Amino acid sequence: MAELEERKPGTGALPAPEVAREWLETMTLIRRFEERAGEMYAKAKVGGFLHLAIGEEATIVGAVRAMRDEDYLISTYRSHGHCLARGTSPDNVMAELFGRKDGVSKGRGGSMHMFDLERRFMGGYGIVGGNLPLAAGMGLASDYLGTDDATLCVFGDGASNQGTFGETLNLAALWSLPVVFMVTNNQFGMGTALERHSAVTALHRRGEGFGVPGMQCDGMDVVDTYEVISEALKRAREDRQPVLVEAITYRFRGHSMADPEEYRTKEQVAEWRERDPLMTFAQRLIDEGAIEAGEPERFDEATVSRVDEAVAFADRSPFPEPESLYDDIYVLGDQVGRAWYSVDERSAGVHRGEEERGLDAKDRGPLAEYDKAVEQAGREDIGLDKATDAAQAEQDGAQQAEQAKE
Amino acid sequence: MAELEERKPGTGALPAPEVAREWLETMTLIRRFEERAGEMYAKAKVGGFLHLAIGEEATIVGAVRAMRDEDYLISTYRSHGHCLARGTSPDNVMAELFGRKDGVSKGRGGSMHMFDLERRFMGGYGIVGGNLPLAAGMGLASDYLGTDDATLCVFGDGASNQGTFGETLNLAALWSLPVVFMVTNNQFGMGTALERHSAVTALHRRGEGFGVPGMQCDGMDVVDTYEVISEALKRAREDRQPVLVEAITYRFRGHSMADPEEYRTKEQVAEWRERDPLMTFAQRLIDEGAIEAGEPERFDEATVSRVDEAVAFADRSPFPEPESLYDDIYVLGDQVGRAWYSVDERSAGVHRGEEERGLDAKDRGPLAEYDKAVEQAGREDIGLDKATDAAQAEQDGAQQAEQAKE
Amino acid sequence: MRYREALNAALREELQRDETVLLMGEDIGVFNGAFKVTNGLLEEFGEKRVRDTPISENTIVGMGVGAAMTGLRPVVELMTINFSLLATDQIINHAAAIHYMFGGQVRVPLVVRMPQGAGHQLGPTHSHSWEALFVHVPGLLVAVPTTAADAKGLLKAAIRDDNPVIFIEHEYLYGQKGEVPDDEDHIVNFGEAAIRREGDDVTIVGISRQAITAAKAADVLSQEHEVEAEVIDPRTLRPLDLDTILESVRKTNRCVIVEEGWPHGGVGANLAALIQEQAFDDLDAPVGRVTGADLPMPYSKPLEQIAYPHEPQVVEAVLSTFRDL
Amino acid sequence: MRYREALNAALREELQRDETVLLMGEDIGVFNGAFKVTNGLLEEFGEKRVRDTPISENTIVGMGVGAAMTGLRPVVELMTINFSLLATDQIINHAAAIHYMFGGQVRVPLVVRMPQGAGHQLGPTHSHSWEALFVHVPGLLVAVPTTAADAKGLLKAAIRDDNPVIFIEHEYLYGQKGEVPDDEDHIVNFGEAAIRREGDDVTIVGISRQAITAAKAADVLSQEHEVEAEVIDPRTLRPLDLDTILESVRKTNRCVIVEEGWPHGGVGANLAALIQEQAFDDLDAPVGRVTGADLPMPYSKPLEQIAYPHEPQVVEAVLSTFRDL
Ligand SMILES: Cc1ncc(C[n+]2csc(CCOP(=O)(O)OP(=O)(O)O)c2C)c(N)n1
Ligand SMILES: Cc1ncc(C[n+]2csc(CCOP(=O)(O)OP(=O)(O)O)c2C)c(N)n1
Ligand SMILES: [Mg+2]
Ligand SMILES: [Mg+2]
Repeated sequence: MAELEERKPGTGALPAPEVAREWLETMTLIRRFEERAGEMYAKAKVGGFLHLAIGEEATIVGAVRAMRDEDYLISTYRSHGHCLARGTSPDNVMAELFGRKDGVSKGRGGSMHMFDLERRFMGGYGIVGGNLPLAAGMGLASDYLGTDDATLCVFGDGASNQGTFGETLNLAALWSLPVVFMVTNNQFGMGTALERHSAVTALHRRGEGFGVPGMQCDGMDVVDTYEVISEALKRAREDRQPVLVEAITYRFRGHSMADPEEYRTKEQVAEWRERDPLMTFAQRLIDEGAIEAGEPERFDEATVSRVDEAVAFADRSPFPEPESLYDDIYVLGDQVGRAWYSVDERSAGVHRGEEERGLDAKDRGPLAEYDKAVEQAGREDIGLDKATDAAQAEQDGAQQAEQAKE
Repeated sequence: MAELEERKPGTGALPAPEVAREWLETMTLIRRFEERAGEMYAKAKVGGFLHLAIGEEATIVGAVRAMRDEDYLISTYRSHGHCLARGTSPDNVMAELFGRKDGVSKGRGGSMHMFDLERRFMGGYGIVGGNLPLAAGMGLASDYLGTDDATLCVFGDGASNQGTFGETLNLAALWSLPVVFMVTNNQFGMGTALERHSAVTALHRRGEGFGVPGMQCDGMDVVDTYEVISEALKRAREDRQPVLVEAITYRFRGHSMADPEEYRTKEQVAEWRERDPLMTFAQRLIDEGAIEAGEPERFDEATVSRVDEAVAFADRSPFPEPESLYDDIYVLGDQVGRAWYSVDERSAGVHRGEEERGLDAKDRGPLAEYDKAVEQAGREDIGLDKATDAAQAEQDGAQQAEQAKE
Repeated sequence: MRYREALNAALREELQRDETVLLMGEDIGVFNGAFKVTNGLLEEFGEKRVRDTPISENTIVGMGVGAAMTGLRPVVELMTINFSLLATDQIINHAAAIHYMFGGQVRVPLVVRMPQGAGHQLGPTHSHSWEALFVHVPGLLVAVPTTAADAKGLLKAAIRDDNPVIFIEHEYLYGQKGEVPDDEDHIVNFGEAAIRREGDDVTIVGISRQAITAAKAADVLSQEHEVEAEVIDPRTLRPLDLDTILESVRKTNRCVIVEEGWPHGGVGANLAALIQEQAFDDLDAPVGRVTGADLPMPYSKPLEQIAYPHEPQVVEAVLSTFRDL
Repeated sequence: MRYREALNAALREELQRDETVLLMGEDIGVFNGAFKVTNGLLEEFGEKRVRDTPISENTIVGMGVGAAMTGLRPVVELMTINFSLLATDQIINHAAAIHYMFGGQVRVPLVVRMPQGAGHQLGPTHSHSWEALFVHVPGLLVAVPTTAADAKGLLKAAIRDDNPVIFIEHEYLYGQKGEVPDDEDHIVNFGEAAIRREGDDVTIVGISRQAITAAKAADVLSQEHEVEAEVIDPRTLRPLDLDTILESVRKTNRCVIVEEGWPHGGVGANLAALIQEQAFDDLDAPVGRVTGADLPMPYSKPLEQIAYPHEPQVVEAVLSTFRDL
């Protein structure tokens, strides 16, 4: 059961129809949300890096639906889907992408750093491999506190080459922590193909030397992913045995929006697209009578409207106040009493919090940049402006590349 | 052949008698040298940490004799033996321990940082796991430059838990580098027993997930170690296949001189001591007629005298000149032209090189510490002094603990 | 009570007081700690709460972060500060950033303890003083206790606080004795400097062990040069009690900072920059610095001794603030 | 020629000139570099010399060190400086220390290249400026080129030098154009600052990209405030050309340092400390600093914009050196 070859994708037992429908709806939501996020990126509503998981939706929904509400989920910079699947409102996820006050991380984190404590989505992390130790720490806390909770830690094939991988798997096995390590093997770490970055490409086998058994699942099949992650979570939870699950999948889009995708052929992409996890699952549900023909289209329309709403919400949400810049660097309390910036309240320049806070509304001097940036980030479409300024456009190569493709 | 259980220690084919004799001599030299170093440590001739490899001599000599002269050897803070086996004069190794000018590293490195470029002993390193990437880099250079050289990288069981382990093995396998990774499994990382630090205790299996096959050898048997490392070096050199070799051994002494050894029983130590690699090999050589009874004792006497000479040499060697403090921080050249300390020649205090250099012999002001330290480090035995100053003695707990044992 | 015993007492009391406190680190249990700070704690509290770890610095710190985010208050020991370089990603990119980057949703009540310092001939990979690396980082608190009482009081404060704390001990100080209040709630607050000696002529700020060197130098200055130095031990560097230092400098008009770390971008440079910014008109001489030598620490005893500050250099640096420029 | 093209030319020329030069890094080959600095080099020089690596920062730097010790001149690219925290052990405990700790027996001619900087909304794990971390470390050389010509000349110097070099580029600068001498031996030496603009009233030292902000602020100061600023770009921070800065300050009697990194223990603090030490009597006002905000960089554009220096803050800081204290 552990090796993909022995599995038969597309044949796992379907869940109850209403469950199956919800899975498809959630995959659809992730897909439409991300497509829309990409558009918003091209319009410069979204900045920074934007990593889409389009093509990988089954790995997300299959895994997240195998979890209990109390389980912890932790992911990477490619985690809009994880956050949405966990139940966070698309409004707040979109607002985060827009850098707004109502974003899940108050606009501080952006696409790469989503977080929803209430739903135990313990974050997206920008450092490749950085989330593995955190996951083991969460497993430790669950164990220590005597709860029944497990942790699901999602990372990429490229991340399995980081030192934290071996270190963390060893510790999780040594201490019998209830953690499932899920490597979303989408065949590439950025532009570097699996076989060019890993000497052993059967990544699920990488944990054996550290006492962590491996399983594979078909990451294009939500049912298969659900089954394998369920089994893995069971072993983690009941046998206190960490497990490494490799989900075989593919990202249909570039690594991030700036990716010219010179490292793979159009044919390869097309081949994988034929196994689109949404289409194949929808077809199967229809074929097996779990839903009716036409239903997916109806979901889809509703989803598109929902995403429109999210965009409208994000657009309405204000930018964070400049006065909030210095909030939450420290937890105020006995040790950081007066205010965090007591450490440098006297030194000169832009890094002083108190000055901004004390500013008269008229005297926006040091806040000119803020006003300018609000204005600029608020513009509907700055594509044209940019085309007139080649140098600037090149620096923002990411957005340009995306626009070119659109 | 790869697993220890399948091997028959003490039965491997002996080399030619003169070769076997040399192996025994070298193991004896390492043993006597280190015992003497321990005594010198108790007399405060040697400072800092002193990690002895007593009990592990067969892993050292068996491995180093399997190497060619052009091969690179790289080890840890427990590397007096590796340096000696490679042919470095005991005089210079002892002088390094004494912190003298004629030390292999000019007294800069001490016990943990031996180096002998001429003999391609590429260093002892104080950071656990830090030498693995360096070894892969050396393998890369050999490969790149089209030579036939291989690299032998020695580290401990504890080190196999560092992130560099997985990272480096993967890279070595991916790039087909001629490197043999030798984990000297002496059952403990400091006071932490193997099974308390590693989920999988068959450490040679740890590399499989990264494409590095594993072998085990009996690290108490110099012949077995020689055979397995020879085979591994052959695969590395000829098949461009990195190999992980686990040598099963035991350190008879504490981790360093300050170790109260509360983490293991006297019985366990005694059991392993029965397999003393020197005694068992000497006995076998006599039994099989390769040497005559009485020969080991004669080697031993000669070796003790040789080590006496090394001590005398080290004692005669001067301390490094204070003027040399700032030498060799940078390679002087076009970019660091005038002198390295151009970066801070104007700031105040003890860190200015030029000032010391310009000092009049009479005006030893800032060098008072140097004179005091030379005097103190030069004293034959400061044990008694220390006993009178309890606070100081406790800080130097290391040396005290050792004295207590002697 | 010795400094190491004071730390041990702080750990013991906090383990007793709060079930969510646990210790993790290399050889802190069966071995009782490389420097014996955790002596006896495994026996007293058991393997659940006092955990020996493999040698995996980045991961044990990261596990501390993850556990801190989900209900525990881990105290992670790194055997020495030299090995913290393996964990800078988890300390800086994770522990320090998480509260801010997730909009304040989650806290990281983690303490990372480690000793630093030269003088025991541990050579170029084991002898450094790197408080400057962590002082640079917003989101961290940084303590550098010098006395046994401060060691205990600051460590208890650190464990009870909800921010990630870098707690820097000193190998030389472990054996030093000092009075320690016998109070289970003996807390020393961060951001409150201690004036170790009063004086009107010059202010000497000593960091970590160098607060002691500074005090000894002050005695020499008084006895041999009729200079009365005020000696300040900031105790914590983030937050920093700059007020106390500035007040002193406004009185003495002269200042020398003594630290064991490297000169460029060191804590002394930071203090000098702040002091000249805030008390420019009060200074009669440039703010002086005595620092560790700008090199990897050599092993050989006489070289090592001249590579970090001792009283004579401090005396010399202070006297030079009185010379014509 | 753009800054990134200048770097590309330097790499190409040095690869051509010296067989022992090789490049290693994540996505520098097939992907042509995350910021396209290595564009076309894999195609031109092949897989032996231009090597895509797995994501293993500590090990790829360490392999660079090992290869440098045994005959090669590796140039390792870290995708951004933020990830260098995973490699600080190999950079500081190994690359920087090896020549000294082994008594000068072996050299480490390694270059570690990486970009830094904020302004593209990359958020709290991808936006930092950490030259201060490396300036602290003896044994390293540190370059922070601002112009295309310097980028090329300094990179060539770095590759030819026998010391480990931390070569810090800037993401914003990659697209900037500048004149670059068409000379294969165009070398810019370390330790030689550039005076970007002459002026008698105040000295502004700008680090990395902030040398450009400083120059823009100088224009505003001249046009709007009749203040003529001398703008200095140190170009390298280790070694540091303090002479040129001091000479300027002795003329202008005022100095402001502009950097993007965090304020505490930053490069600006270090310079301020050195300048007040060496030119105390020449200063008419405290050495001022404009730095990045003391926080993990927020993603949201308007917040990010006020969290690192722009011209108005520099202008303001300069004007304040003319105000009564
Ligand atoms: C430590 C670190 N190194 C490099 C990067 C730059 N980077 C971001 S994503 C990525 C590729 C990661 O690939 P993988 O783990 O397979 O995840 P995927 O992007 O395919 O989901 C790289 C190299 C980073 N963010 N962190
Ligand atoms: C990165 C790092 N962490 C911790 C230490 C402290 N330390 C020195 S030796 C050692 C144990 C290493 O055990 P092992 O690798 O088995 O080698 P052995 O000492 O048994 O030869 C430890 C923890 C260190 N030197 N470097
Ligand atoms: Mg991937
Ligand atoms: Mg061991």
